[in-house]
Amino acid sequence: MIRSFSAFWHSDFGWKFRHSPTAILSALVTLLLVGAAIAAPLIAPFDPFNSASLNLMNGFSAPMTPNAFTGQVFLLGADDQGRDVFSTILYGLRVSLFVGVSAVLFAMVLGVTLGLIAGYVGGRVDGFIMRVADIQLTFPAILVAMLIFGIAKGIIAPQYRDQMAIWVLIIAIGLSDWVPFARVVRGATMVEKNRDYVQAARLIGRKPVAIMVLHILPNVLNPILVIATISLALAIIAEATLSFLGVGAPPTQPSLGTLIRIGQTFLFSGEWWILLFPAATLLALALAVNSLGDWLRDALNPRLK
Amino acid sequence: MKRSLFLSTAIAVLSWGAATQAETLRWALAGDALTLDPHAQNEGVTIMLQSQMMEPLVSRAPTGELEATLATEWAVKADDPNVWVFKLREGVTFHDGATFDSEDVVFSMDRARSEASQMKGIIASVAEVRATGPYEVEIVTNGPNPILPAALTSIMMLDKGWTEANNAVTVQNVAAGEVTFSSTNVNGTGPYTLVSREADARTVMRAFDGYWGKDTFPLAYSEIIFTPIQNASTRVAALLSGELDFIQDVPVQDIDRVKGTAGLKVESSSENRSVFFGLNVSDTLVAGNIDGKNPLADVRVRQAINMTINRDAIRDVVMRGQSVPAGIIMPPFVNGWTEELNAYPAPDNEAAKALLAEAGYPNGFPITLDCPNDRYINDEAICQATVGMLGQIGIQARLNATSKALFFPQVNAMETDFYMLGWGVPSYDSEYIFNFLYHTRDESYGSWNSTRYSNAELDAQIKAIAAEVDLPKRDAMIAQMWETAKNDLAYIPIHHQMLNWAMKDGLTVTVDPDNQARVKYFALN
Amino acid sequence: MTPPPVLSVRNLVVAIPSRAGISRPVNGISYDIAPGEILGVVGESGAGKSMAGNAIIGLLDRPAHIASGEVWLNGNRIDNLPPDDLRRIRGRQIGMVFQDPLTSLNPLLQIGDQLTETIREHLPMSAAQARDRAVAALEEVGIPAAAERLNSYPHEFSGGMRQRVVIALALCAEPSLVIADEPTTALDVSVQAQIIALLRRLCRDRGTAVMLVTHDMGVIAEAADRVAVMYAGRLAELGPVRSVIHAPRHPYADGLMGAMPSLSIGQRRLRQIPGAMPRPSRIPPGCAFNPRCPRAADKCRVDPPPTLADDPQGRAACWFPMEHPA
Amino acid sequence: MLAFLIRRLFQSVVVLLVVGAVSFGMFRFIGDPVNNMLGQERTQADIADLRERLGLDRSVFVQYAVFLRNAAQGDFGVSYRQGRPVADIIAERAPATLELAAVSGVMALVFGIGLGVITAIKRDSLVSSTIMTLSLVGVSLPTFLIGILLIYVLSVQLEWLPSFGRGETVRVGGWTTGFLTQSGLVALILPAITLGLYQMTLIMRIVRSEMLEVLRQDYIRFARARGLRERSINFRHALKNTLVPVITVTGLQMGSIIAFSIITETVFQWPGMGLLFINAVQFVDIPVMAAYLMLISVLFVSINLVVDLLYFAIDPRLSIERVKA
Repeated sequence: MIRSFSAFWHSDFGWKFRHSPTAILSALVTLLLVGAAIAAPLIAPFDPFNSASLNLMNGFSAPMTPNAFTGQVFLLGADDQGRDVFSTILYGLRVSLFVGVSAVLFAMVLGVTLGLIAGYVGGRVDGFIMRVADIQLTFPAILVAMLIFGIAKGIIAPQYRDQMAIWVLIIAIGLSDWVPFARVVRGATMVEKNRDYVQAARLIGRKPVAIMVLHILPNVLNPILVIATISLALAIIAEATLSFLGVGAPPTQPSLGTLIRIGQTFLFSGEWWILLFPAATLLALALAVNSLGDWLRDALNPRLK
Repeated sequence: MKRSLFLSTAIAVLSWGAATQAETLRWALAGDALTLDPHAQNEGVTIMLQSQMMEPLVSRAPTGELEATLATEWAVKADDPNVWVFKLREGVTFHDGATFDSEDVVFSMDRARSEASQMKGIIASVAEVRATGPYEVEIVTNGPNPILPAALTSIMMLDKGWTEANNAVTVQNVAAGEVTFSSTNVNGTGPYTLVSREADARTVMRAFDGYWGKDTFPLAYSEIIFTPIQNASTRVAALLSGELDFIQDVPVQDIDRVKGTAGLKVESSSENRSVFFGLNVSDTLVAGNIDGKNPLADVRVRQAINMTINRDAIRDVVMRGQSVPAGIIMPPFVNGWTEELNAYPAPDNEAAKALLAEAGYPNGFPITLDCPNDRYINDEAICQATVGMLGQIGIQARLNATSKALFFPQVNAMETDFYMLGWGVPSYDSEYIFNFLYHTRDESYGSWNSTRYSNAELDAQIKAIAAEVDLPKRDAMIAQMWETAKNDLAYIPIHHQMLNWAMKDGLTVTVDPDNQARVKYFALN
Repeated sequence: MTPPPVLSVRNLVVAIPSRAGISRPVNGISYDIAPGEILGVVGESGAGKSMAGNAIIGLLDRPAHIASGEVWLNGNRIDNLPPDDLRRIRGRQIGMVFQDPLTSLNPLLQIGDQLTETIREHLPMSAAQARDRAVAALEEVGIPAAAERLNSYPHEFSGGMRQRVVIALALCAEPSLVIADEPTTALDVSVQAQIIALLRRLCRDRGTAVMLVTHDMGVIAEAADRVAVMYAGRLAELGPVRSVIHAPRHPYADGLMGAMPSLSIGQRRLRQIPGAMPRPSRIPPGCAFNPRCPRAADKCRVDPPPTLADDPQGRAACWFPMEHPA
Repeated sequence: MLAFLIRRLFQSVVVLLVVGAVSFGMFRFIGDPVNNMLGQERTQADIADLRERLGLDRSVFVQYAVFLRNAAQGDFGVSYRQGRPVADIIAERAPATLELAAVSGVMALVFGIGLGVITAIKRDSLVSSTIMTLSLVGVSLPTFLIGILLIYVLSVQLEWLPSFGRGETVRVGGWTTGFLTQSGLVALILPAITLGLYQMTLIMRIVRSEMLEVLRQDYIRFARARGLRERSINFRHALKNTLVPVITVTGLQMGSIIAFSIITETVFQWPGMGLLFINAVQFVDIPVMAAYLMLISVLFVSINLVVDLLYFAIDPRLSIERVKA
């Protein structure tokens, strides 16, 4: 671990990283937020998911101001349900990041697999997969996600919906995001397919797929990493937008998007902290991940020195 | 002032709007009318918009009393308790100039009772409507109906000649894919005529010169521009920025902001609507029994839930003071309501836990609370708060908040054990509540009773009060029935909603408990 | 009396600052090219030949820049001109031909448009006049049915034909100097000779000076009048083609000639120069060639090599130039 | 070419049918319109009766078949909510959405390409990095929040711009336009910015990275070496070569603009098709939802087709064979 870090630090890539304030800053912010999300149960002063510990009377407490009824003080205030905003943000980050990362992983696995199949098999299968990709691209993520959400709501029994909502979100967002992965992998596969070693493997009767995967994946690792980073930011925003349309994470298990949806209703009434802090967190997260993705794309692209 | 030319033009446009507002009411709320056919939809906003342009025989004034409108007098016929006699107002003309008379009443009532009419349920007791003179009609009911006039407040009168000439005699039947002239055109007797209408966008109405009540009502506005704005923030923003004069549904959290804005004020009143939870009281839980039993079937469990809900906290925090905590699922205006009935228990988690333990659930049990998230004021937040409160006595509630489009079918299909519901009482009589919410569910009764509550004795009483003309006796029966209902706790009351209408200063408006704004009552000073 | 040179390069230094310090891919070169003369610039890749060409025409990519030295064109100094004046010189007075005709032409524009655009940029002509001139330029480079081909896109030509188009583009405003940067490297062997012949014919006819940058001594032998051998940013040897090929004085030039199969006639065996050219950032002290030089002495490892002028024959920058019996 | 077009059309029809089938499969999960269509006083018998009359008791496939049969004859049914022919309602709503989409699309395209070119040419300048950073902020906030914040600042606090609606519209033939009145134009500003901001950022970023790629190409160096002016090099030579990917992305973004108009129209109460759709979803107005989704699919499929055709117009190297491959 330490050695690979040191290898990274002293590599060419590491040098570029060290000399880019943007990269360092966004990496730091990302690490900080991811760390906070992972450690949420340890650092959050309250568990907002534990309904038994809530006191509605704490509702709308201003930041750092004792509540008029209970006298409790909240660092970033309390929301409409009396939940500590700081804690809900930590837990909301957890949900947002979990949804985002899982959705991107899902999209990645789906896209890489379909890309490999399309590139390797070619012909009608390729045509079919890429046609589906075209259609998928034309259909905006929001509509796809709404569609899947609608279907899932109907299929899943009401008593399981709040637990399933997160998974439905992951699938909905992931499913609308696989195409770039598939395109990159398909291109690489088509190049690799005609290489000698693949032909040779085929001649001696070995299944070349496994070998190809081993050869192709390292080649496309960089673009996949870049796509994944940018998709992550997109997925986090998409989740927030779906929450606004009322098809996101449930309010009892809020994501940053849900918190913003709830918070925006208090924009005019003066309880700015319910909107501002989650929105700032989302902005920081998306901004950091986005600029990291930007930087990665430039740094990993040898032609764009 | 360093505003650019462009911006000052924008300001000019806005202030130009302000210059004409002396006569124009710019009005917004979340929903829009579904149709202009008065008998095609029994829905609040639809009726409200129509009632600016059309009128019933009897209407309910903002103060709550019945008010003579197209009928000037009404009474049960001396020799037949099954017949009501209505004397009609003379000298009333429709917007196209036609005269209003008994022929139009018979026609309109028959139309409202026809197959495709959505109003037929309200006047189901009417057997026949007959003209006994040009300005007198008799309405025959199936058995005595003491509260018929109240039922007529949402039955608008159409001109027979106009309707026939435009092939609109049959009520628009949406199910059959019908489109009728009357769904987009209006010829009523009301104070305003239709100028233009784009559904969900903009409806413009202008004062009707030939209105009979010209000297009776303030009629401060010569023009109404009605714009539905669904998004609450946008609606409030439009009011705050001076683009609107009047909005009907101010989110509770924005009331102070509106009040604090110069030139704006908020008028509040209790609404004719109670919000409550329904519980599955049958032997089996939809989600599967717990230890072979349905805990909710045990009245002690229901009492525990009732006891743990902190209604005052919900009022103070979730509703920002804009609710009346309820001990009964009957709004305060309704015949049968008393202070005593509305008494609600002080929250007592210890007693609640004891009751749960007594019932055999010392550690609580899991349950799913189904809620709409776009129907009642802060519905989702109330449910969320309730989940928290139930958690304090060990009941592990999960929240399933969905849109009303998913929620109501689910409730109707009784695929829920624990759900939120709101109920308004247009007839202002307890019978309406018992009929729909407490009667055992069958083809025609108890159609909103998804609790599976069934009490044969109560069912018999419900049918009895519908026909009881001896009012003191009837009231006694109602009081006794509420006693039963309150003890059985099939429903757990939360609160009665409040209405908050925001408007510009200088506008004098009495908030209508049914949320039915009628511009003719609006006064400017 | 020789005519005044078209191009005069004096002590040209191109520097690239980087995190490792400043490297100088072109480090003090000087030469002249006379009208109608073809100067071959030869060397391994990385010797600085292309960089020198780019420096002359003013197309160095940042952060590379001319650190010192002078470039004179037709008696005017051009290395210190403002960008827009330099732009006016490009295409008009200096034409440039790139290595790969596949990528030198804008794929989305018809070649006629690319030609007329260049012509009208530099010459006061109407669209019709420019068109006629474009047709003439294409005919000159041997494109058949030139008038029709004006509307063709680059991808509709073969590789050799495209290079002809590129040459037509470089010459269409009649520059006095053409810098041809590896003009044949990307072409089929069969086409290479034609392109070289074409370039040579056109320049001879018009008296255009040519700086022919290549790593291919065969091309130099065929086309150039004089040759400059570059090594690690410096001129190792500069002289008439015949002399440099048959009697190289600099050991590097000698090695280079020995590595050319087409030239190793007679009893000389095909040789390879051991080692590799140092990167511009790792130039050894003394003579840059010393680690690879069979004749290197202590002096070569300490003192920078002498200038060409110091050589009795004025050709090689070497402390111990090779002597060839006449 | 013709064969290609026919193939594409055939594929498009298949897409449409699939979208239709998926939509119908979805409707039963969105809810049941009956509850919305009947008043509070409905009985269980009324519910059963209405379900039967609407054909909701039949299987999804039968409902879909009936819809297709009618749609093929140009009959999209009658809205459950408004009781008017769906075709009429959509025709009435389409201008609002199309005008908004067009304005924000043009805005996104013009500013996106312009800023993309600037940030690519002046790659390391302060202006360029400021624009890039701001653009990241633009894609890092959800659209709805940007809309609400714009309303809060520009309408409520400063009272400069209207917060909702289309302003005064003028009817030209069957088309209502907000372009001809001052209030109509002013009303367009905030929604168009909200809707176009994200697409603008996206186009800007793709133009920038494509420009950087193209500017390194030999033909750009060659163009420089021929002494062409920078402006001609940047816009005539470089920009044109970035257009294929830009058009691809832009085409796809047009689809997104239509989809995101659902959100923008909700926030700004813009009386277009997105608002219609949201209303339809809330009411379970199946005929409207079906027609909207079909229309959107037709639109998306046409955009795809137009994008393909534009490729040919822009890039002479493309042959039909290569596109098929």
